[in-house]
Amino acid sequence: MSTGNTHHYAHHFESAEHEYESSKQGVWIFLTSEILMFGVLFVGYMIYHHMYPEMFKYGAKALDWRLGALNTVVLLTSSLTMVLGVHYCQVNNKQKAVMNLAITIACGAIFMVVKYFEYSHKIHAGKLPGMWFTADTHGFENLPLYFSFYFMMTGLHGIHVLAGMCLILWVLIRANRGEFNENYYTPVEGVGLFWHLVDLIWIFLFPLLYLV
Amino acid sequence: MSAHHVVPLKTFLKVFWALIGLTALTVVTAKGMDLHPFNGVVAFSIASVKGFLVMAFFMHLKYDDKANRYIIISSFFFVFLLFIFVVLDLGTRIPQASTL
Amino acid sequence: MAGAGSNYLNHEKGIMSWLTSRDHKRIGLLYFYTVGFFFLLGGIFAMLIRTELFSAGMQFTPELYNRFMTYHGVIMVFFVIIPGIPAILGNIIMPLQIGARDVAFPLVNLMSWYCYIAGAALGVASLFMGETVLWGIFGGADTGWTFYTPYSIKFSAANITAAFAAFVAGFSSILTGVNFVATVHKLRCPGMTMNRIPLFVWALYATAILQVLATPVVGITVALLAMENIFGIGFFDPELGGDPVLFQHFFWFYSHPAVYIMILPAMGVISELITAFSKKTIFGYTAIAYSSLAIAGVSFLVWGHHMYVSSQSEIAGLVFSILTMFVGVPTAIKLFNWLATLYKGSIQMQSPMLYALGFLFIFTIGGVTGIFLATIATDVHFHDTYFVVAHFHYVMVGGTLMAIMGGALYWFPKITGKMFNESIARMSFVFIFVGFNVTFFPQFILGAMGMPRRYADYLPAFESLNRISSLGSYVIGFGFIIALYVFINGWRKGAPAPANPWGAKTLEWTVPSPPPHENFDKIPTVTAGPYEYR
Amino acid sequence: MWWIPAAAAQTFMPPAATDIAKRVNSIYEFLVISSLISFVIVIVGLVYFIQKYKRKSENDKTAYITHNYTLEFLWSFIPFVLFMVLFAWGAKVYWDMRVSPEDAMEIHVNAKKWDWEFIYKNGRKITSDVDDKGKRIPPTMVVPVNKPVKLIMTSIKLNPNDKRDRAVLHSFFVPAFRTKQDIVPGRYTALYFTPTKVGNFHVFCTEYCGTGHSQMLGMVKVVEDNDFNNWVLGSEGGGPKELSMADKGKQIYATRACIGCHSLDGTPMTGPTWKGLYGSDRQFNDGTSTTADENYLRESILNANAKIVKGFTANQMPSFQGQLTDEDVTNVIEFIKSVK
Repeated sequence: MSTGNTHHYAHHFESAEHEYESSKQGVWIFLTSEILMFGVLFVGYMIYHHMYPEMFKYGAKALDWRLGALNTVVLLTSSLTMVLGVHYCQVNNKQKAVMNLAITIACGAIFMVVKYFEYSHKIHAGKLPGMWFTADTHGFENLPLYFSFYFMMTGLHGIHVLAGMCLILWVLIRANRGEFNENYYTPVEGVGLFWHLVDLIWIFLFPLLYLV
Repeated sequence: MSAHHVVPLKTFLKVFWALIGLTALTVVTAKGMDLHPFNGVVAFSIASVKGFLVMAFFMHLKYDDKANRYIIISSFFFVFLLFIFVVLDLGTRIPQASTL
Repeated sequence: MAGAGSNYLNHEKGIMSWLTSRDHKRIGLLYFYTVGFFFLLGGIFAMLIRTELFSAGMQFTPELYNRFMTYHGVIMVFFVIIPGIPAILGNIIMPLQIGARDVAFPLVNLMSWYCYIAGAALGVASLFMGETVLWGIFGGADTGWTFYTPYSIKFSAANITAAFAAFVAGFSSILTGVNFVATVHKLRCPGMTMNRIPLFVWALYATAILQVLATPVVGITVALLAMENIFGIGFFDPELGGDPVLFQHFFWFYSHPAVYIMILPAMGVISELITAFSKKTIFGYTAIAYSSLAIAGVSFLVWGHHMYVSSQSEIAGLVFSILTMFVGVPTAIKLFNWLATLYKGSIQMQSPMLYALGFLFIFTIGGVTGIFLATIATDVHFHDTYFVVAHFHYVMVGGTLMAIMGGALYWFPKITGKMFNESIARMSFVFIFVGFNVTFFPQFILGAMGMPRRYADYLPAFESLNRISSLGSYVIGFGFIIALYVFINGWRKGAPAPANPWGAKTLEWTVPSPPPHENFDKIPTVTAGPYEYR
Repeated sequence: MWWIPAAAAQTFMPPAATDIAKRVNSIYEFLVISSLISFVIVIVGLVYFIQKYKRKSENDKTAYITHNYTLEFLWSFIPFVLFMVLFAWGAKVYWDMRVSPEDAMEIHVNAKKWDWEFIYKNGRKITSDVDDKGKRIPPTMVVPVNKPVKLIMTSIKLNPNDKRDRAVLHSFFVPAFRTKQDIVPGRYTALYFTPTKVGNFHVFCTEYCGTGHSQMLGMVKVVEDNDFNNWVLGSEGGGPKELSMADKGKQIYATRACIGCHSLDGTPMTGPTWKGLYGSDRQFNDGTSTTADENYLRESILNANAKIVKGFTANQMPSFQGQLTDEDVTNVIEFIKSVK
């Protein structure tokens, strides 16, 4: 308690520690829900991949793996800065914490910009999901299905990136007000967990969609 | 206080470079060499290792309470259950229109 | 803070203090009002269904009937029975039972109620969308609550909105689940080990795990269905290379555990009622507690029994059949343990106990007919006939609603601080119980005779039994009107309730009725199990 | 006293018109009796306890019994054994219900919103009819008694060119045969039965399919062998002579350029030969394999690139998706089946 910062925990907890532990566990439980949610898409992907192997291989070629790899690096970097943000909150370094959180948001933004270029390219080429698909199928009757998976999986992931950015912005503002310190940084930790999950999902999405 | 375990910065940097390295590896294995038909398995395994690193270090699971580990493992387990039982159906569909 | 006589009902005033309340008891009551409203709405749809089926030939139109059937299902499943016990009784009672001042995340708890409201609003809005079928304003989805593809794949605002309603309501359920798991893990009072929590809490805990793990699956599945309608993504559309049977897999991966989300908390309520009204410790606490977890676990492995004839593979069907049999065992354990609890007890036939015994009667029938359906050879005949309809109403209505009624009456003095009128409450039980059996028992016979479900019209041979069933449904409706009167009358004019009117032993009865805002002046320390009737 | 529920069971279930139906009935009767026994045990116990241990005063002392492992074991183990017996019994009957003999007579069933079409191999097609008063007469499938029948079923659209419409799920259910199978669009599913009783039996659609769901009725008429042969020959109620399904398929083979790449004599051309194709083992380029059944043939016709047989190259065959109707595809498959 070197800085003398004490946190007023909610009335139904025994201590600040108790509140922190409970909140973190709550976030973890929520993340299991998220994993199950994405899990459905992954299971669907694997099943259709097995049903139409040639078509999925062909579809993957239509994506630019360089952009995917770039985005992977961007997200991994953001994960690093996020964890640094949590770290600097823990050691009461407000300035560095805010800076790292800002970089995280910037990385999220870069990710979305790259995604935007990818999407607009696909949309111009008519490679849209399902019945909106207008490009040539090159003899792969179900090629639109591949792009359905591409758009649904990256779309749901993109929504999570946006949500994560908003949450990080929220903790950034609070961090800037100096609300966090070694004894209380629960929101940064929770948002951080969410952001890493977003990263985690991309780690799986990237090889499945772009490479295999 | 184990909960407020402060991890040295160096660890995070090491993990980060490991992740970047694995990303490069997955690109190289998929694009550079053709490991057909193991492409999928290799890519998925590398992704799993990366996911493990993220969870263990970035998400502090290595230093965390055991309960959270079980919680997150259970989610993967249930995705696996969904997968395995759907595959059980699709994989054993004896061509229905033929005689069994 | 507040003086004597201050409780959670009066410590803050005004509608805003309710709508922004983070007090688990107030949120529970908010749920009670809204779920109660949707129960009446769903009940009206049920009556309309039975009126259509009163005679052979059409009373309404098939389009109208299909919407009645859909909305009865959607409302009763997603907006009544799933949130029913956990969000109302669980919210109010569970923190009290484990000696906590609130649930772990009070704000999340409030958010879950708003998710529920948003989902419910979307659900009601969808009634006015799509192709109009009545008076130029009423339309709505006609897919059945199961939303099976490819029938549900057609661009229709009503279908999309109804799917999103289920999606948003799912979030409400997930948030409740997250909250309850964390609460049970982290907020038990000193001495309240996992082997001392009341069985109602055990049941809610198992339910919460199901809610967290299963609900996102149906959430994303119905969201994909909405995408299917908007973009034609083709995951479940055979014309675009999709597999409609895969939709059924994803749907039932949630919807089978959902059955246990509905029934497990009911079993928890029954455990409480039986011990309290026979003044006896529960027989086989551990067995009942772990059988809840066992049911929750196995329930994830049995969804394929809804799909025996869906063109699922034969082998998968057999695997699902044997796994389904396993669910029967923990269920049987619970039933026999409750019976054994009555042995050498001191049984008082108050109205909540009547509901509990009614539950045992009805649930036994619901349970044994479940075995008819688990046995794969007989299920091929019974699948999608009225036998199935009767079976799950015996479990869902006869089981869960009986438990909701019993639990609501049991905790009514605690929640409101008033006593209800016992003799009218008993009357409501008689009407509901008799009406229920008259309605649904004939449906077993109809199913055995081969009458398919979701039929707006039927062969004349099925008429007499359908007529009995329809008459029974009106009796149930009357019973619930009486029950509503019991609640309203009790709340307005009931005598003040003592802290512990039933002489029960769990912690919620140690605080005044109604409980103060903070539940406990001083967090209790527990030194023994929950049912120490010595 | 066992005969009371047994008799009741017999009356509730529709008449059993196949051997499988009789075996299903036996399970059903066993279930009814055993459930009745367990129900009586529970309810008698319940009522007895309520009476015996009624509360006498507020200060009643109750027994403090927390558990009894022997009892608990018994009431877990006995149901478990019972359930396993039921599973095994059910599984056996189910398996026999599903495995159709090789020589079963095949009839094609097309389900659409909201009607049935029954098509015999000789091209004879049964649809619903209208009587003098404008009332619908459900289509009647005529089958011979004591002969195995296999239905090959699929779901079709009323108008194949309507892009907004979808073929939906249906289910073919004959209560008297105790058997039922969902019909999935884009695929073939099969149902097998051997009727042992002459008579008329109802067919219901049991998978919700929309407005006309409850009107989607049909009949199965089981007749003696001779009557069936006469009926097939068309002397009884027969219409104009139709081409058989295989012959229609042959026409498509000739006119839609299949003949250019697929031989009928076993020589591989641009595409694999059709001779002996049906039921053969197919090895694919990606190392997997399957048996060539109706569903495989259907996929190959509509989406030729989905799976490429070893030794052949992709992108040779145009897709026939949207070019052939479901009925055309079925006819081509029947033709392939006939090229042995």
